Amino acid sequence: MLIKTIFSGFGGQGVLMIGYVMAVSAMREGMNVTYLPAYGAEVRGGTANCTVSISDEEIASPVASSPDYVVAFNKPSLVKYEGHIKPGGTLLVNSDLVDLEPVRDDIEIFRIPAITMAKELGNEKSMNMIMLGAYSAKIKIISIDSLMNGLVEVVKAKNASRMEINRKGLEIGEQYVLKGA
Amino acid sequence: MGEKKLLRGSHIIAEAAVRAGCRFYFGYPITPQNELTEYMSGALASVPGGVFIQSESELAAINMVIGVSMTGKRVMTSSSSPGISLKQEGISYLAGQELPAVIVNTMRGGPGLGNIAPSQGDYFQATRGGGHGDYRTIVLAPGSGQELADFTRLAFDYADKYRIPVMILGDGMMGQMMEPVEFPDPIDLDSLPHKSWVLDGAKGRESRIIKSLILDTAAMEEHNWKLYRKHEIIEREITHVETFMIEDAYMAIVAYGTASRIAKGAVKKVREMGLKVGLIMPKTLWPFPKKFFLEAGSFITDFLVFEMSTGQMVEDVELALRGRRRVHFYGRPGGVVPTPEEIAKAVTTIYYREQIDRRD
Amino acid sequence: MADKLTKASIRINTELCKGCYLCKATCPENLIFVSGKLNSKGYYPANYSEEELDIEKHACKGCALCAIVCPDLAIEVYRG
Amino acid sequence: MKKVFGRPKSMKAAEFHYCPGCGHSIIHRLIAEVIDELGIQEKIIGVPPAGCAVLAYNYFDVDMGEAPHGRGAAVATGIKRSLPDRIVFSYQGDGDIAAIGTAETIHAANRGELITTIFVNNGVYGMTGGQMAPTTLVGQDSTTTPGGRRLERDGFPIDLSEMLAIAHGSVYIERTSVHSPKHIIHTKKAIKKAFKTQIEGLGFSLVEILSPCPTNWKMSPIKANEFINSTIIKNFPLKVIKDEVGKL
Repeated sequence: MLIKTIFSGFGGQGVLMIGYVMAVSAMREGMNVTYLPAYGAEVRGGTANCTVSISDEEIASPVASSPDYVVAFNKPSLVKYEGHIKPGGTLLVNSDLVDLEPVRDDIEIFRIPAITMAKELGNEKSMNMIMLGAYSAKIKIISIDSLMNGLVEVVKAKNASRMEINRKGLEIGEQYVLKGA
Repeated sequence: MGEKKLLRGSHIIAEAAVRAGCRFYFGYPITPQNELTEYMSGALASVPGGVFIQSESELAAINMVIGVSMTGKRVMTSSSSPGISLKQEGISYLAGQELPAVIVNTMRGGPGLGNIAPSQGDYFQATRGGGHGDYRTIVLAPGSGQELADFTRLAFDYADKYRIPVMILGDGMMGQMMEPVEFPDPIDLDSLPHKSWVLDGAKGRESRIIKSLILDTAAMEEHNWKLYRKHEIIEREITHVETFMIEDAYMAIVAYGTASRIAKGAVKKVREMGLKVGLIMPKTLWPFPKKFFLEAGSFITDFLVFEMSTGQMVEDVELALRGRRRVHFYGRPGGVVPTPEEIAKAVTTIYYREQIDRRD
Repeated sequence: MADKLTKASIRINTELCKGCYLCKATCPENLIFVSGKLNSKGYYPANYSEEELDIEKHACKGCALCAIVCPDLAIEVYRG
Repeated sequence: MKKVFGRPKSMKAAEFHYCPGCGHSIIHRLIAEVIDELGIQEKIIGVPPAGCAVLAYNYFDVDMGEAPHGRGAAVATGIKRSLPDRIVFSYQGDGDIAAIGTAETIHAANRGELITTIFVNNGVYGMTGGQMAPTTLVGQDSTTTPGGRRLERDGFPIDLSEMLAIAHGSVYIERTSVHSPKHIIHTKKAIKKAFKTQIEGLGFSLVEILSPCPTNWKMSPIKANEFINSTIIKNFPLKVIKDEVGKL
């Protein structure tokens, strides 16, 4: 098993953070992981992306030239990575910000109105949690509880009500995919 | 060993350095290794006796390293390719003065300002001394997060043991990638071997001089021979190489650092196709594991050197094999990180072209 | 006899002298002269000798100016 | 009779390699006398430069660690940061400190490194054979300014000490000379004050010392000293450039 995922969006959307949470959670589950943030001018220019590899074997290259999953938070991310996804792979799109239709017909596509859902939850910032929840529902190897543990480790958050919102975000994201949106 | 942590390479080196007893760090920001400098600024502020200076230049940093090293304390600096070029003056002095120090080079694309993408273009500079004069530095080439931690500890030990500068040669990928790591426990500073040569004020003893100026030609020659003899001992004692699936291999990819990870992916792919290909990963680039290659050459007929450069380590492989075996090369310079598929393709092409399968 | 009259004296290590003669130019009593004999370095060193001088007139006061300006630490000064 | 002037304890018995009339060895002696008077021979570490004084470590009977050309302030910084209770000084010529090592020097001063720099200004690159220094006077001959330093080609002599005085971390900076007994005696006082500034932990201290180079100036030692008196001190006035010792 080797799953390569690119999380992509713009700075401030919490893209790098959910990639990191995913990697830490998988590590705690005993899996091999690598986390490779895009680096340099791109980061500073406003777009942000990272590549997370998860495997039960040693991971060779941390780069994903043809990822199994792409989680696209905005339009430029879709444009940039749609073509790279492995045939049969999966694309998760934040449909509130991406008005463009994906063109691939050999991949599975999920449109998640993450901002609308986050607003309903009462915190627009938990949009990334909703996307992460949706993604984990697809890859099926990390539970919400594991992700929550990973999140606590990463953000070192003590604020219980804040963490409750994050958990809800993960859950409604997961449910949205499981219900077959 | 503590619990596993997910850290980026630059942070792993920094944390491992502090745990190895490094209390002095001097550096000048340069991408893609700024996270190392940043980490040290915080880490050294929180350990007793920790000193961090963001120096005015790479030159200043390496010379501050010289100053601390003269007093016998463990000290480190880090930079990326253009900055390492600036440090070469000081590295040459460290070698001439026989001072221990650890220098991290997170290689980027070059020459000149190049780019900030991962590259392996500084192999020659690192393994041939790099600065002026007839010397070598120990060059370690970690290929994973765990190796970054382990080799950083080793780097300080080797530097002290042989009184020589040690370079950790990584690249932007190794520096940025996060991987799980388990750190060794911090060493007890008091447990480090006593250094009999340090400058600390000539109290109750003769005054000492640490220098590399030796005007007398006979003495200069002897000093160089002394360094040479030291290099010989190091070549005997610390050469390190790792392998993957070479036991039955007819062909081997040779790669270090980031390239070796990618190569491993390629080996797995071509093995699925039934090709008898293995992987040789030199972990010390100087001393280069020459003897190992001679031995491997007894059963491997073809060596494909894969580097993120136009071909530098390939010369060491050729030298080690002394023309007895075919040495091929595949490289991508300028910060392009090839994929395992690409390497697998290169392997396959050579494998069939040279009819390696039919050798029996 | 000389001890009685001399309150101070200097000793020049003529082997250390490189013949800059700053001492000779500095001595307020003109007590330093250029030796006619080369030292092993090949300089005519500055020298000071009580026998060759009229001690009564030119006694060294031990001001040490010669030693202060000597770049080669060739001059020692004695008093008392 | 009692010896009242002789070789300082902190100097080895070695003969100086310097040319006749050179100021370096006088300055070496002054530093050694100050080391003796302050009783810090077992606590001091010196950093010699590249240049004529490169062999300074052969003369001082104290721990000495060689710096690459111009990097004295950085090497001294490393030593001092490692051993804060020791006294650290760098000994640097004009080319060393005011050309190739300007950056290291200014930043060490600006950080207020607790080191003392002895800056020997003789207006010429002595060891390499008499080329222009950053402090060579306009009109002054050197092997790379035949016919004299020309402003339009070579620019102005640099007032490094004045520049260093602007740095917030510098505390005591004085320019002195060794061309006469009076000035030599004063120079020693300045060196002593600079070391004390360091010992008291006040900040960066530096003494710039105008020093004769009869060989490269192509003058007799006596004429060289006269040249300092008549000409150089007009361009590099002898004065306390910065003194905040009393204010701290």
